[in-house]
Amino acid sequence: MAVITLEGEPYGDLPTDLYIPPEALSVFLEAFEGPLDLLLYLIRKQNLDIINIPIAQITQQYMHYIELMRDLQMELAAEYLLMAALLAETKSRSLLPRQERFEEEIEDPRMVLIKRLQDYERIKLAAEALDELPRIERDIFLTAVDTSTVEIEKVQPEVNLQELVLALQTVLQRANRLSKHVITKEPLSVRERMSMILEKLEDAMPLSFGSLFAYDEGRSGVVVTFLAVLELSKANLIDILQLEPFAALSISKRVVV
Amino acid sequence: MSEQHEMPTFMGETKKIKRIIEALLFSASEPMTVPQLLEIFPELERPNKKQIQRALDDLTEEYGQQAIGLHKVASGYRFQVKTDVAPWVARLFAQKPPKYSRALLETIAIIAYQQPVTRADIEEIRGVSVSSNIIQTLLERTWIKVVAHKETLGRPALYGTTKQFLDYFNLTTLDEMPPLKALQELADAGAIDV
Amino acid sequence: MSEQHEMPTFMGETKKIKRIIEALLFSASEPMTVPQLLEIFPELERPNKKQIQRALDDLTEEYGQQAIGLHKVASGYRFQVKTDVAPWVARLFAQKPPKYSRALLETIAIIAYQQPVTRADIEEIRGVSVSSNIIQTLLERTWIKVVAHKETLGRPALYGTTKQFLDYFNLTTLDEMPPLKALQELADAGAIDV
Repeated sequence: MAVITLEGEPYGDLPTDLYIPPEALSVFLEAFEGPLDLLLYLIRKQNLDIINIPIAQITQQYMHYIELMRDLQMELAAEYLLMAALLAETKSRSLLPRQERFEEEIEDPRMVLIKRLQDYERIKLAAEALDELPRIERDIFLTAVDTSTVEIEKVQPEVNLQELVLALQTVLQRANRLSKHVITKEPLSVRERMSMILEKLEDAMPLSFGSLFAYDEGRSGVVVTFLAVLELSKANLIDILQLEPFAALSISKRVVV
Repeated sequence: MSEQHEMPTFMGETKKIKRIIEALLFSASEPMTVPQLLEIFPELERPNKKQIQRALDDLTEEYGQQAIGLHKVASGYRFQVKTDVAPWVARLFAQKPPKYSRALLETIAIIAYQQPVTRADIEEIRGVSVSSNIIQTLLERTWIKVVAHKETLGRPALYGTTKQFLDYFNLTTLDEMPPLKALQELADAGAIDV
Repeated sequence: MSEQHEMPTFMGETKKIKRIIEALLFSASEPMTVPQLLEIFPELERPNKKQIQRALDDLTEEYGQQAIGLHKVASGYRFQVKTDVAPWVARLFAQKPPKYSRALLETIAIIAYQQPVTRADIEEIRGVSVSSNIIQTLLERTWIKVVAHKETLGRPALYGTTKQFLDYFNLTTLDEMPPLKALQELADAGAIDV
């Protein structure tokens, strides 16, 4: 453990010095991670072996600190008091005559304490060793090179037809439930053609009915276009006009005022 | 940790300066200038500008054959990826393709099957509003286009699918999309698990 | 952007793979494993694991004399500054590296050596309560993660360390951590100064 210094003076010998200024005691206590740490300090300070700790002696020293801190009305974590109680119990037990059979059945509190001290000391040393390991930010530095010249292509989400169908499926089921809207069921090429005709009419110039047909599309093409015109008319998107009997039909976008 | 006791003693001054600068330029997050590099050396050990410049020149040559090289840019020197390997680095950075939302898929499905449609039409079918974001995304992807404007109040845009949309799904015409009627029947029969 | 037309044609396959891996490792912000490196190559041009490993070994040797070198840690390979020049790089950063409290170090040590452990286990060993702050800090640094929940009252989280924890301490596996002193050793060393 590092030697505690207060105002430049080392306070490593605190325990033997009975008069301790309250501030120093507070610093002293803060240097410990808890009662186990304090106990370890007391044991190691006297070159004692954990296995053979003289419980009575250690308990006395520990209690001494606790009392001192209480007298100074310092805030003491509950764990310290708990340990004091545990030590007192262990000490009184060790003073009692051994009752072999009875003792075997319950755990020897002294052995429990020794085990805890050993476990804690192992971790304490492991933590110190860990702190010594080379680590990033202090001993290990990573490299970075400039990659701003690398062009990154934006990746577009992928969709397959199945997903699209499933999406529509959901819509249809919901639409059915709403039952307000019935989706029309003509061939999709008709709907596609409807878009194309509207696009042609977008410039607001009326077109002759005949000019909508491309004869190289054959019979089915003509049917698709014809159905599309009817659908557009039904949807009130276009007007089909015949200015005089037997004149050519003209198609224009419907303007709703 | 002592400052440099591990640096081989046989290493000449020039080599040592080069080595330090190499490490600095690789660790710095920004390009470094000659004065900035000088600044790192403690005053008593500080080389002169010429020594720094020589180290930079040596390093530029040394990395000539590597996949990364030392470059001088406006704000100093920095190591950067060579152009021939840049496409591979681009593959590293290429994010996993994002996913389209359910709402977007429904919207494009409605436009495909019901075109030409206005946003209001889509909202009516879906039973919920359609965010501008979705329409924007589909327009940017060039999967839909405004084919016309409906001559009603506000002249709302009428959307239709594009040739790019068909191309993406490997279709020649929209007719090759799964027929709606069959879908409807399947839906009615509850055979398709949604 | 065409894929590799600038790559010299005379360059052999082995050399090309090495060059690409060099660029990738320098550009990646995290260490990369052999499978991750393989993943970058298009399927048809993908080398095998042995070729990647050879490139890594070659690069390790190639950078043997440089101020930076290729290093293997828990989550893969990364380039890092060699220890002899690290003190110079440290001067580059104005901020002092973070110091960790004994409480934090003891907590992470318990988790590392005894994982999986609950917070109660940690408190039992340390003899004091563990502040939520410490657990939170360790989780945020991604040094620890919740590996499971103990099937007891309250189903407390069981913590374990992560690869990032090992990376931070320059380790490849937990086995490389300093060995825990055996009980007997500690007993024998009763005189050690603490």
